[in-house]
Amino acid sequence: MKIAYYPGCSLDTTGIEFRLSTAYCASKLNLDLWELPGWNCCGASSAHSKDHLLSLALPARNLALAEKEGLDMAVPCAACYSRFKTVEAEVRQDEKVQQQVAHAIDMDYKATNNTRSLLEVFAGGVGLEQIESSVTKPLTGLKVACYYGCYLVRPPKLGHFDRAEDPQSMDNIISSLGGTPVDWPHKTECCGAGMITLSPNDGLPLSYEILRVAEICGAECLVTACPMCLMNLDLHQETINKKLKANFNLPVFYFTELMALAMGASPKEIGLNRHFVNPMPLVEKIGRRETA
Amino acid sequence: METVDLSATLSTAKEWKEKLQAAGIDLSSCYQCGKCTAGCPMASAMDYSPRQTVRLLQLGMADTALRSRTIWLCASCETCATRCPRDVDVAKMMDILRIEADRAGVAAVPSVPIFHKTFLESVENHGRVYEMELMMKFNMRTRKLFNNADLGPKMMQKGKLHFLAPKVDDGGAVRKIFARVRERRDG
Amino acid sequence: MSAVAQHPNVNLMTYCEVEEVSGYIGNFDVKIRQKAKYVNYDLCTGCGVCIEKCPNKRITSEFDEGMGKRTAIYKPFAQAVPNKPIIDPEHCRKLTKDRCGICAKNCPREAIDFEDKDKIIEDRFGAVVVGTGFDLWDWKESYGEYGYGKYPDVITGLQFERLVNASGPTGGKILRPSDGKEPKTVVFIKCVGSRDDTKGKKYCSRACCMYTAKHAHQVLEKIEDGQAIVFYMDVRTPGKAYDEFYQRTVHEGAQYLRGRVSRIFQLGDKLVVYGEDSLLGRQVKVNADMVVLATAMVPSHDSGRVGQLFGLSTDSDGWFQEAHPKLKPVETFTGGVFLAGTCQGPKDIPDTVAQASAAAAKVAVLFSRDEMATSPLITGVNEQVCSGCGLCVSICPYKAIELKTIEDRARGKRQVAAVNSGLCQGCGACTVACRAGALDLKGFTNEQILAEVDALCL
Amino acid sequence: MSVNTKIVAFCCNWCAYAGADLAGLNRMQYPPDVRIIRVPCSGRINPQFVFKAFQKGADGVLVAG
Repeated sequence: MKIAYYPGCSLDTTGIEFRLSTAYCASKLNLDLWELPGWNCCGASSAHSKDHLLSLALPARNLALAEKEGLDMAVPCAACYSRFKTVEAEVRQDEKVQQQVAHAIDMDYKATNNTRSLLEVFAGGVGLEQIESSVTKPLTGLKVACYYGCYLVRPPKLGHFDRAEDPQSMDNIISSLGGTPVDWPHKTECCGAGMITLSPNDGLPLSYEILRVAEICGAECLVTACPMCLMNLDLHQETINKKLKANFNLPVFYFTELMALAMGASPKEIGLNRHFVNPMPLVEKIGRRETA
Repeated sequence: METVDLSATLSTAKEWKEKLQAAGIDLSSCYQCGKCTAGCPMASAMDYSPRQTVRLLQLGMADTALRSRTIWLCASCETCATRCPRDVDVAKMMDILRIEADRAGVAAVPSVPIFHKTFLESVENHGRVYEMELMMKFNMRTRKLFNNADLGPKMMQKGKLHFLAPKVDDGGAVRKIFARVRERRDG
Repeated sequence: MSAVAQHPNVNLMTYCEVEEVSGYIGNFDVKIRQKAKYVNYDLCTGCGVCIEKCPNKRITSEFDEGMGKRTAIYKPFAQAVPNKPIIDPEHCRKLTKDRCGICAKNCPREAIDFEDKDKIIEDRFGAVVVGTGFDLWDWKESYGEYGYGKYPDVITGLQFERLVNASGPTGGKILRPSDGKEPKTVVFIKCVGSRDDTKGKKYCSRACCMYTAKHAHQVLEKIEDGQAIVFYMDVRTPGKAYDEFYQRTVHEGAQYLRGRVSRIFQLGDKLVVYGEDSLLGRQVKVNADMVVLATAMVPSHDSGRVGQLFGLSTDSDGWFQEAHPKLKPVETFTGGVFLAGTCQGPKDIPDTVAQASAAAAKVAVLFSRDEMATSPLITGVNEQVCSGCGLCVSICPYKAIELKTIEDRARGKRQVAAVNSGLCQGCGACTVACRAGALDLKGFTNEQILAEVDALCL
Repeated sequence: MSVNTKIVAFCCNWCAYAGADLAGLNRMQYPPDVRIIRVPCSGRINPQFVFKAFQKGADGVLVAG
């Protein structure tokens, strides 16, 4: 299966583990990820707060490059994915928008290809059966709170791959890795996004709430598909503990990291050492459970 | 509390109704049920709830909406738009208000538009975000030099922040996109 | 109901389905399937021994909205008319596996008949009143923000109704389905699926404001230290003494909050409800023990089939269309077929009774005369011109035209079209098909319509 | 639309005409160019009615049912 691949800016910096583990999983699952040459930033949450056309044109250039090759596009970062989906929908809906976008990027773009979240590519395209059969070190007994965040499923009118409330695809992947997804209510609550940096007093309580509820529901760790969410929950967990008088110690993974681990990757080669909340004690615990 | 003089605001109401209609948002659809506010993760920090912000526009009190903190505290999580029983895209409305407030220079939380501006400068210059530059420039512009200063070294240690700018081989395509968008907006 | 069953002029046929309808006003030939009850009602006294003895006691009760259990031989509900049991053939072990038969052994009247079969009853009726009622909209499919139905203590108004009913699964005590404990804080949410363009129905379901007020009152009355919190968008109480009742509930202590709830989730044994008090302009949060949803009314699940049988048209939401929204509220476009109750649109009990009474009166008027006055605007035949080709016979959708033999001096015996004035609906399709120009529609003659065209094109 | 155009609309009594009637009840407007002829059923419309309308100068004929 060949698909165009748009890593997005974060996967070279704050989300480097996402890139490494994605590459590992793709090779194990015979997924041919063709990284777009010369891809550019999707504009993130800044472009749509500054100029509507700019927020469409930046992602559209990447989509047009993939369309030229006749390929769908796999996007790991949930935030980028949401920007791509928005352009896709607006261009399909309105010919005028299509023309404006085409003019801005100086390329034809008709949205004949589809943006697919990497989560969807694994859960729906590659399929759970193949994932299950590639598992060599099952995550036996690992209790995982699957955290989808906002952008993988909202707003539903963009035609997402999973339902807008209580989505299931990541839970299904964790189950097929031998882990136990916990049933918890905050799968799609907002982590605070950029507000954690821009207005910490208002943003931090949001991530706090997600960590709190995950812990109450018996999770040993969280798993996500969004570099922004991961940064908020992982990097800022220490700040949350300090400022909001908590004592969380919940490792936060990308779903691809857990996939890679279960498929036999060494923690280091997929970048597990780069997390701020040290996941190694938990990872070692899984190993012990498995042999026990 | 100040009395609202509706005879002065209702013409603005019509103007905004049309403006938002062009973006696919029908202000008249909103029956003020408050489901947007009920689910908004940032509502407690806002000066006007999302529902009240729609109401301000329905009544033509656009100036109040543009000067609100609300539009800058919105995290764009789309919970409102997802659950609205009347299909009013409140999140998109917030975008439009932010753009408009920024252009009018009335942003109540200036650090947010400064961040967006700095972010996009970085994208325009490098094709992708250059986070080191973004953080330093942003701190300089908001005059909080040591904001999040502890995070930089922490991230660098983990190999998550680079000194050098990203290299993108796009043949200047991104710069041209910015230029064409600017041209269209200004001319 | 029992008064109806006792009435000498009423033949009550329960557990039946209409299979086929033909004929027309005054002469409907109806084929009715009497489903097998496996109990001989002539012998059965309704003593209930069979129900007590039936070993299969764990079947989900439909009448208790899934919150109670019933046996395989059962009465649908406590005051059912006739108050006699039937056997559910899907769950009866005798019927499915040819084992058991305990009910038959214990019946003092030997009324159990496992050989019973469906019967087809054919009869002729003069008029039909359709009263197929409503179902509740399935909120579980679309309202993920309220948990897609995975929280047992988020229930519908109808389920709450069973809980407070003395003959319900809890004997009238308000208890949580999850753990059987009495809830202290009960949240009511109105307009779930109603007035919701995106996920539900555009219309107002009309009955919910009042029954929610009643339920809130019952919480305050039956639960010591109970709290009733009602989230509403508008309180609509247009009936006689309705607003007074709502005010009474408020005075008793029900908290009414204006705002739609965005989300419900379970944390521990509490249901966390997020809403807005839009009058205050503040987000509100409630830790509730039970949540009751006033879900939208939708047409009964098989109303489409019933509509087809009787040639009824429906509106965009599937409710049966009355012949005129103001002037013919109980009539349909099919002569002799009338509407009563919620099959025509959401309404509460007094409105249903009023409409049903109107429908009954319409039928009584129809039956009060020996001859029916019908519309005179039907097809007439010019027998002199009719060639007897019979094209009109096959084209008539109402089977109103036959060929009859006439004899005249000039041409002797021959066949011509004859129109049954009771069947002809005056559509005029035959007039277009008639090559000889022998058929014309009274009131809409070719000449008249052409004159209209002339006049309008001036 | 110019008020000089003439459109003859043949409306079935049970649907299109009832719809037009309902539009009236709801205070909705339609252009005066449309001139409605009520027929008991769209099956009642003889092709000669349509020809006649065109012959008499109608710019369009609408058969609705």
